Amino acid sequence: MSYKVKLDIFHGPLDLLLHLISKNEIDIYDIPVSIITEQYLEYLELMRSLNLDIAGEFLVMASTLMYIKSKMLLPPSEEADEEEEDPRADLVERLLEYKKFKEGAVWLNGQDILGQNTFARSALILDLEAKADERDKEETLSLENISVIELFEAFRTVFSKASQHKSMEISFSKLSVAERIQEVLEILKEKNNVEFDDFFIKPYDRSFVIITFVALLELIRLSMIKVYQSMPFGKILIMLRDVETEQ
Amino acid sequence: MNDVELKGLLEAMLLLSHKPLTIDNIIKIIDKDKATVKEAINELIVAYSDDERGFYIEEVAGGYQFRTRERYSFWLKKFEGLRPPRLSRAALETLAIIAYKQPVIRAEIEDVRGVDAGGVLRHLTGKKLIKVLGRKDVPGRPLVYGTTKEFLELFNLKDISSLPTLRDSVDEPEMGQ
Amino acid sequence: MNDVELKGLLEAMLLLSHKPLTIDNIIKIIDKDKATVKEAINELIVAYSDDERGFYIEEVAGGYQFRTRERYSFWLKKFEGLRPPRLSRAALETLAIIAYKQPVIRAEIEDVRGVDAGGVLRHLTGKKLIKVLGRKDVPGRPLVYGTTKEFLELFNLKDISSLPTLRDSVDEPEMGQ
Repeated sequence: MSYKVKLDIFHGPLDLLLHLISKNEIDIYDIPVSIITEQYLEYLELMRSLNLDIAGEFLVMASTLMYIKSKMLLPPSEEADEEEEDPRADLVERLLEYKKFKEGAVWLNGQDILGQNTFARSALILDLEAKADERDKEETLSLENISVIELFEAFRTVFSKASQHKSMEISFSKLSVAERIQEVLEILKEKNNVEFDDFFIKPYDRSFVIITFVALLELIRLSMIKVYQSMPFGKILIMLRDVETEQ
Repeated sequence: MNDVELKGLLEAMLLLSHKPLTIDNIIKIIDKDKATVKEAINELIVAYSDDERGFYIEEVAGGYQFRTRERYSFWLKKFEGLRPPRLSRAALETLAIIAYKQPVIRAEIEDVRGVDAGGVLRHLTGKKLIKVLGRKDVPGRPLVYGTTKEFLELFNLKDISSLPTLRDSVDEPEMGQ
Repeated sequence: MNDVELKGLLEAMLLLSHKPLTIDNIIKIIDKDKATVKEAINELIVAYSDDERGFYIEEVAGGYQFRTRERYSFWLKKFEGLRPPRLSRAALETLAIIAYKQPVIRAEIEDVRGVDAGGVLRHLTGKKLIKVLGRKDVPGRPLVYGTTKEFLELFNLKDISSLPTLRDSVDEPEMGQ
């Protein structure tokens, strides 16, 4: 399979873990490590099946999780004093620290950002835009209202529903990602908003679902589409970037 | 120069200045004390505070700046060349870490986010939102980063201490963003 | 949009526009006829005509523009001078070479920097930071360059002899910038 999506749109393993904790409504101080590890690995598996580049940090975290899990299975040693440290402590601390700064980022984003609704005569805004070179495009992604993780979550749902009578052997021969990108663009040109799930109707077999999802990821990476979500875990809407109509 | 002239001059300086205008900038040019200048600025702020005016004076990044009113943003956005700055979540998170922990080195940033920070740091430096403050006196002499005046200007902050305290709260539901 | 709002919006547009704002620019953005816009602008012109205001609306080059009042020019010139010069590294290096070696010819500058200096010299001449002092009496009669008064002003130097002595230091760390 030649099509390889580089998933630099990911925010990293800590982000994924926070997402899983929030999704499962888990107490961060008392993480059921085996459940979370299982879900985390499922997630990596999913990324792998999509032929996505998985950053090394994700693998490091996977082994950390498995290590913690094994530590927790061990019966507490009798000799050690009672205050033996919870093997999860370090991880929890890191998660809390990261969460704190995530909130800082949310606060920054909620500020009256210059150039969003208020403008100054300063060259600042124009400068910012002028510097939008190639690398900039790569890094500035159009995921304004949704995290990629949630997109993956939606994909997982669709994927698990897709008919399984075909073997997991994926044949990309019928429809290429490039062709599917074209189709997706056609659909989006016709309608303003398309719900994420609506891209996965009809044949509904796994290879179709995967190709469609990879096509969507690619379009996000190219800043050609916008992905919206009205509320956490809510419906996901997709629209073209250019035909965006204000208010 | 009388008070009315002083206000006129300040207006002119606000118009010409491409960065927030500081009291220090002003007293370098005119022979007045800080208090007099501050008072004149406060009067100007009031004069421009009428909600129907096209712009007002914002106190930001240690200085003052004319800014257009939010109510006109719908039309102003159609102006050529004015497009909102787009910062990815990774960029925002990294900015938050630098803003709160500065002076900070790359390894510390990567520790918090759990991912490589090289690309984002280059991006933010290019946008002048962060800068290299120097090098840390530890093995490897890593670069030390901090936020810039442009950062304050962009996020409408008077100074770095106007950042809210980050709580260690865990009871709030995680926002999906 | 009522008339008051229209005027507010026009004010905001004038603030943001770096070029004279034409009626055509305006009606592209707001759904009003030319006459209405023209009338609103005329009212604004009157509102800004108070001689004590820092700036006024000038009808220029087929459009409208905020301009600072002449009466403040004495101070504003000083203010412009304070604006940090936006000089590239190449320009700064070339300036330094010229400042210390003047009178100097292009070939000598290029010898030091090891790259063509044509573009930078034109740029610096355009900014009035250097000037042609004459021609050197050698084959080819090349132009001789030196720094200007504006150069001294910009770098806040009394005279060219107040330039610091160059040390041959190499131990300073290279800033990542």
